[in-house]
Amino acid sequence: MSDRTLFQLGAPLLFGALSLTANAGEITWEVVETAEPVEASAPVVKLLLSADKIYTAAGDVIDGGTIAIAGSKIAAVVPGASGDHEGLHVGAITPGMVDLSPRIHLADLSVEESSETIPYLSTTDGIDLFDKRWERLLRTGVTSVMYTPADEACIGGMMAVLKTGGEPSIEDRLVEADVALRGAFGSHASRGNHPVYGRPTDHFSRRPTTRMGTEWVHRKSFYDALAAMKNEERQFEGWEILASVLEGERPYFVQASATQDIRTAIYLKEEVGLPLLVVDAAAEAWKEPGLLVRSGTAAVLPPHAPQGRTAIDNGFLAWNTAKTLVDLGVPVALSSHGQSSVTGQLGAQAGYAMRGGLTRDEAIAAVTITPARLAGVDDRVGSIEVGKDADLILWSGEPFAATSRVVGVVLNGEVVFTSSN
Amino acid sequence: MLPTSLTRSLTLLLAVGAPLWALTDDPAPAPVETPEETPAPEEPVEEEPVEVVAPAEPATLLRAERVHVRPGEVLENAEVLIRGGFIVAVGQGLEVDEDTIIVEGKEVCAGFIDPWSTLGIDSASASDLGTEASTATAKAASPFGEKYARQWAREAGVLMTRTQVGQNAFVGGLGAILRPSASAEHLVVLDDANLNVTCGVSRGGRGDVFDRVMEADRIGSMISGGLSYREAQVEYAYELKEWEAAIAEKEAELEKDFKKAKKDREKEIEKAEEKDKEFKEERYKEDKRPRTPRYDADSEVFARVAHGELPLVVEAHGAAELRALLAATEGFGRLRLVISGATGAAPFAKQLAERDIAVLLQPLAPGARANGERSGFDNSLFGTLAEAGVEVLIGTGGDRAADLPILAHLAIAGGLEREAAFEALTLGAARTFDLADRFGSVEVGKVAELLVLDGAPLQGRPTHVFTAGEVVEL
Amino acid sequence: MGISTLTSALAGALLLAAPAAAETPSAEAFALIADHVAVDGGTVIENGLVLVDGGKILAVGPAADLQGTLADTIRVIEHEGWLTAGIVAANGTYGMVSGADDSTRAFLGDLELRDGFDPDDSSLAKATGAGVTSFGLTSGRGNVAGGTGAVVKTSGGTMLNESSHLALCLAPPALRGNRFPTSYAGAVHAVEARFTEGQGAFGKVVAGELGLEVAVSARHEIRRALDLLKRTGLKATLRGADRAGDFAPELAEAGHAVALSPLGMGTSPWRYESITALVEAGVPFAFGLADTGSGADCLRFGAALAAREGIDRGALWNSLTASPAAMLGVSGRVGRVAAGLDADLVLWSGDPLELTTTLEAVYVDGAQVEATEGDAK
Amino acid sequence: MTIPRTLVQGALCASLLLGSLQVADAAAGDKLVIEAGRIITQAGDDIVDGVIVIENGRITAIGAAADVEKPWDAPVLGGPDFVASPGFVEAHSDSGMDRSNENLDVTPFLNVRDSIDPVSFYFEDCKRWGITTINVQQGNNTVVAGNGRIVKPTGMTVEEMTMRPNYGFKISIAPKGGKSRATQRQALERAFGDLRSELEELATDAQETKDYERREALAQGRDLEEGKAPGRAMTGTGWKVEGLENVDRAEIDEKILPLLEMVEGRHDVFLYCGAPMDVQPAIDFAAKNGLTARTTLVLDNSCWKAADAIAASGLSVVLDSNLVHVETDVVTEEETETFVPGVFAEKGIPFALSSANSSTNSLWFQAAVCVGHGMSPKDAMAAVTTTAAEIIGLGDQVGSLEVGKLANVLLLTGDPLDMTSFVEQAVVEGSVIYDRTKDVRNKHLYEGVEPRGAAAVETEEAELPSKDDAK
Repeated sequence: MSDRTLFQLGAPLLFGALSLTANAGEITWEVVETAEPVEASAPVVKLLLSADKIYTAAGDVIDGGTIAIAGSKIAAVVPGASGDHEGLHVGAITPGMVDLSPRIHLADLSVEESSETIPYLSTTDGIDLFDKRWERLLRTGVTSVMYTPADEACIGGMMAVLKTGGEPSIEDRLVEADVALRGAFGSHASRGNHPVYGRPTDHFSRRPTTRMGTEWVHRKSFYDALAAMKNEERQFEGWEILASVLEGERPYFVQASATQDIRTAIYLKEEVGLPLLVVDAAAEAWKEPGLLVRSGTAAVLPPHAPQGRTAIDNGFLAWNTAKTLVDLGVPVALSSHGQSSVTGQLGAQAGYAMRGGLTRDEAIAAVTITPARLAGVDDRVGSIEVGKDADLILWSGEPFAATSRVVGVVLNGEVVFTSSN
Repeated sequence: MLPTSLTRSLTLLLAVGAPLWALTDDPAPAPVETPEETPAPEEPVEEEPVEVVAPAEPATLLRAERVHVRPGEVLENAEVLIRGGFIVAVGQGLEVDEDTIIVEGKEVCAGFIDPWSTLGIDSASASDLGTEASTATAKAASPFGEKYARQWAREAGVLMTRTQVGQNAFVGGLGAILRPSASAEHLVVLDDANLNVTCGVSRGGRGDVFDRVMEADRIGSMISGGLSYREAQVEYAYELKEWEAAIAEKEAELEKDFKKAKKDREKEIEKAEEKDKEFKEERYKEDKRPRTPRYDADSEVFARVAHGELPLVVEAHGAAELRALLAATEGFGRLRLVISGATGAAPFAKQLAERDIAVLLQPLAPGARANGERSGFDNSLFGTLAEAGVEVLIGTGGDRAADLPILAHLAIAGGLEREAAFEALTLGAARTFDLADRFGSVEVGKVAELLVLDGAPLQGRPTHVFTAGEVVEL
Repeated sequence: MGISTLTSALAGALLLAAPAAAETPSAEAFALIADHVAVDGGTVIENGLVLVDGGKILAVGPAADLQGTLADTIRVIEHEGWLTAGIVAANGTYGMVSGADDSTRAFLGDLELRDGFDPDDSSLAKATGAGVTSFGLTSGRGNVAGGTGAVVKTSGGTMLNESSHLALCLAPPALRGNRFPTSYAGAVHAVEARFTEGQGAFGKVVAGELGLEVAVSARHEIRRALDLLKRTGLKATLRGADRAGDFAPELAEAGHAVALSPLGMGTSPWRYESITALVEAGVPFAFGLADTGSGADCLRFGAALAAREGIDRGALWNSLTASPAAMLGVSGRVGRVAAGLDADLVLWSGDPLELTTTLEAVYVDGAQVEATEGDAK
Repeated sequence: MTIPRTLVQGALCASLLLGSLQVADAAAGDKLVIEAGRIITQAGDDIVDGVIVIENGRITAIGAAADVEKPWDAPVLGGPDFVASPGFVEAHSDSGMDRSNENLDVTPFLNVRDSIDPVSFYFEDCKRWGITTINVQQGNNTVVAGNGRIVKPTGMTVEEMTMRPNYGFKISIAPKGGKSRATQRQALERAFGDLRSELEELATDAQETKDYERREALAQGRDLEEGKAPGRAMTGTGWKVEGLENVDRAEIDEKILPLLEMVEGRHDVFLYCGAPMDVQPAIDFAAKNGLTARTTLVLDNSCWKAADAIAASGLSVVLDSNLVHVETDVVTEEETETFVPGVFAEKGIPFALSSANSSTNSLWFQAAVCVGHGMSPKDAMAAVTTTAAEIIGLGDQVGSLEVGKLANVLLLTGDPLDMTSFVEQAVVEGSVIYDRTKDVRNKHLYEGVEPRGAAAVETEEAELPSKDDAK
């Protein structure tokens, strides 16, 4: 233990004694109830975790360190401490992963399709927190997500950042509400619409049926908002949300996979001035990375497909896309689209990006601090720093290696998952 | 009224020794031999079980305020001694050694049997329409199925089920008696419990009344086909025996005359050479071997049904089908018929009673849909048939055997006596499917398949269950 | 009903206090004597007598005390078995011959559902044949705001309350129409806006003049309804919330009620656990017929199954009579066998929570309704 | 130096006849030397800075550079910063064919030779991911399927690809489309039951003809000369039909002859179990028909529940590509995950892994995931090399780098289980069949370089506004 005292040893060190046997790979322990914590000035440490390597995603990697957790926050991060305490020792610890595109939603009931632009709806009113997929996502190490509705509307409403565990209520899981606006380019926004044959029978016949139509709706909505900002009568429901995006108070997440859609999104940004544009599922960003650099746009990459062709608009995602963008300074985040299988989970996506050339630190950043920063919640999550939420992943070996797995997940300071086999 | 030739050949058949069907390898494997289940004997005669050598594991004594030995016969403050999975003594004050396990309870009775179930097999087998007479449920039975339905059945006291593959098919195949919640070696109790056939049941579209009625005639002709198949086999065995005897005799004769024939032949050859004529062998003639009848597993099953070795369960609902069915099965003296479903059976109550045909009904619960051929089913049918003296059985008809006690209550609400309902769930079902020698009641010599309940058999819930040779506390 | 079978003496003292003997019974008055009279889930009178006159219950009490006071002109009917109050279904759409959903608009809060109710419809006779004497008339699930419901009887067309509650629906059927809203977020946004505007039926609900029923099904819909009700500060009956057991403490604290779909064969075990949780948390619950395809007899059958699973029999019988009456705000008229209430009575062959029991006779407003033999189909 | 076609054809037919594995060398007398910083032999310890000498497609020497004498005239591959590993072995696959099943129930007379597509994408990916031996069997939608074949992923014709022709049969215990378990079991037992009654009938007829001829000879007074029995007696450990020696094998219908050969233990058999309830019936079926010695179970990942029965039977298994079995409890809705290879390793049942998909997550990834769940790298690699080879009867030919074995060697940029390692070159039977530098599809995927042809097809985009710089 280095001379820097980890915490006031003198203070009543009441923490959950974890009797544990940790040999390679096979982790079994049972958490003993803590005694009633005594009112003490120093933070009452309730969990000690140490690892051969701690990737803090805050600039440094600690070889052999210990993290102390008090309440739901990280109380201290101390290098040099070996595993000689009652806490838990693993191969590596990384911050909990942040997935900006989980796409776990109630399909067509998660997005309002009766009109093309409904920025004023907060999509979290349409979320099902009892869906098993949240729990599975948590087990793969994803602790925070940006809840994304289905992309059937051009401008689909405001999104919130939630934790993937805890009580199944918005109140308990919310990190920050209405953090970003959701938009869609490409074919999805006009999917299912049909031109008016004679009398318009349903609302699908009053909506864009081509990419041109979708672009027109985007441009019209933002020009209306610009007008509304200047002129009182021109105001409409939700104008202030579009205004906040135009003024850069809120990021604008748009789905655009194919090159032509990425180009359309960036030209719109440069035309109406969307300071914080993030292109989601930017599969073909590798074809014209200069556009993203020039316009200062960030990218969220879809899951890597074994042969390159991804699901959305058949965008071809080259496996060195993350490397290309990171080298050019473009902020890049990876996403799992809600997959929790061994071949598809977010940890595997980071591994595939490393196979495409990313270094391990760049890969860790791409699934922790960068997405947190893009969603504007990097003050609470995304890295292992004192005072941040205690969301951590315990790895059996080097993170994202095919030969290591997630052996435990800590959320808000609680051990919510341990792998038994 | 049996055709005379048949009786003669039958006696011969028995004399020939091993029943004919053993001659050709029956693809279905020999019935599962487990120590305590002796194969179903020809006639369900009450014979003493083979005396089990004193096993190492200790005996168990069940002590209860009331022991329901048989429906209608109750012993107060009695005990049941079980050793090696068999009931060895029933009475008061039985002697016990120190390592006997004592189980106390309020009431003891035989385990319930669901005679109309699909528990224990995969659902695809239960609804398969491609089955034939020789398709065996036991082949599809497995301990790995859905665990809750089996556990709940055991907790409700239903220890055994007659499970049927292809229960909607025209010919469904051989049903089996299973212990659904038991492990692999105790799963199959009897792998040929019955043949299941349906008449006028909707298999996606019901066809008009003529199609449905025509199915009854086809059932009749299949049974008579079984009779003639068995007859042909018996005839073949007889003729083969005669032919072999004749040939053996002839061969001995030829052996004896061989030397003479050899000399005659040499002379003939010399003569032919002299006359420079080509020597012609003497023609040899003998009568042909009788042709072996082609083995057909399905006809074999129908033969056993026609001779009453296997009960025939026919699912029929409408009055038209029932009338045609009763007519088509009139002439078969030894046929043991069970009619299941029987929605419109009320007008035939007297006829069913006279011909001693058991009726297997599925009570209708509020909220359950009764459409197609089942529409119009009313639980009062239980009272009507019981009054007419028909043996009524109660079945769940699906994989929820745990509902059997609840359905029994609805049958009682429909007019069936409480005692008759208890019998339908135990001895009645056992008797219909040739299990009465081993199961169905709490009597010495029978297999210990028992329930210890906290109340009357249908009213209370089981606290302990004695099944597959071990006691399980619930 | 074996919960607390009071001895005849105690019950007699309790009920005689009612103004039974005040007015003298008219000529058509009659008395029903039964082995067991279930006042409600909690009290059962052995060998009880119920005096009925003019469609109302005049007096209830042990036959030993009351029979002596009766004039010999009064007809007395002896019944071996049980006598109980008529079953009240929390919701139903019986009698809505032209359908329970109007597709004109998604928001029809001010539409009066009673205008679609035909009291002579044949389905009502089936309900009476199963012992159901009154129910909360409500809309289908096709609109977010289906209309204003009523409370009606199943025979004789009596309306206990012509406009009792606003029927909302936050479940998929209401969002499948080709019109706004087509998403949960849109529906919640629109409903909340209408409550803040406070116009028409929405206003009456905020003012407390109208009850509120929110139809839901999955757990996330219950969660969403609870969040909406917390934001608007309203109390409601959650219709079809079979998973309400997981939210029992929150429901109890907020004072909501739950209308479950009836139990039946093949009910999964979590439903019994859910009902047990509601009983323990003291959340008023009842069973409804609006969302089920099966006949009215499944109400009593479901309660009997729950009783077999060990759930408190008194609470179960209340959930068929007193609780729904209170939830529909008509506990002054129906739901119990007590002096002053309507004479909606049912005679059973035995304890109605036993599976072997059948229905013998039904009285609505004191008049016997032609009872069908055995369980009505 | 091309070999005249006929000679190659001849060599192939020779190997067919001999039935033993004689490999037709693409070029006789060919020598090759492979150097690597680390050689994973899978037969003992790794070799640091090792050398492999290959002649005529076989390894003639292997060891540390100092101990092995390199022939002067052999080209050299690899170098110190490479890792050499034995080629991966796919113990069972029904990919690489246009249709994996006939719709008839019992088709043992068919052969995958007629449906393997040499240029299929699957084989191209096998080269890229270092799978050098593939046992192609028919699919599971059958009762008794046709004859399989062990192939290399290289070669323009099926014959060139073939390592072992007419190898193995697929039998499914799980029901095929339209059948249930009951009718599938019945069809399977009927197939072998009909075989038996057919053979009994032939044997009885042959016996009767002999008796008749003997009696005729007696009647005619001539001595019967005992002819040699036309067929041969039935062998095998299952059931036997007496007197089959009297029946000429040519007389037996060629549709059921393969079934007889199976019962006589002449073929390896692959029994597919789609659920735990299929495992015990599969074991019983194999024992009854004498197939146990040469049976391998191909398992769905839920079959770990019947692992005890498999351990007792002594059979080896090929596992499903999904290594984690997730089960949801119907009542409590709880999900339990079981790592399937762990269960089989714990019970000592020999198992081979199958690749999750033909590319990224092929056999190397499956072995790596096993290491992630606590298995040693050696055991995990064995499941995709040596054990897999033993299961398909090539334990002495492939699976490890030892003198005498076939020279199936991979040259990788790093540890084969490392996410960032690439197969640089793949050598099969002494010849280089894959070189990453020439792999256009790989370049497109990993370096974002659009192949010339594809570029023209894909984005005939208009001229970009001048602002754009990087293209």
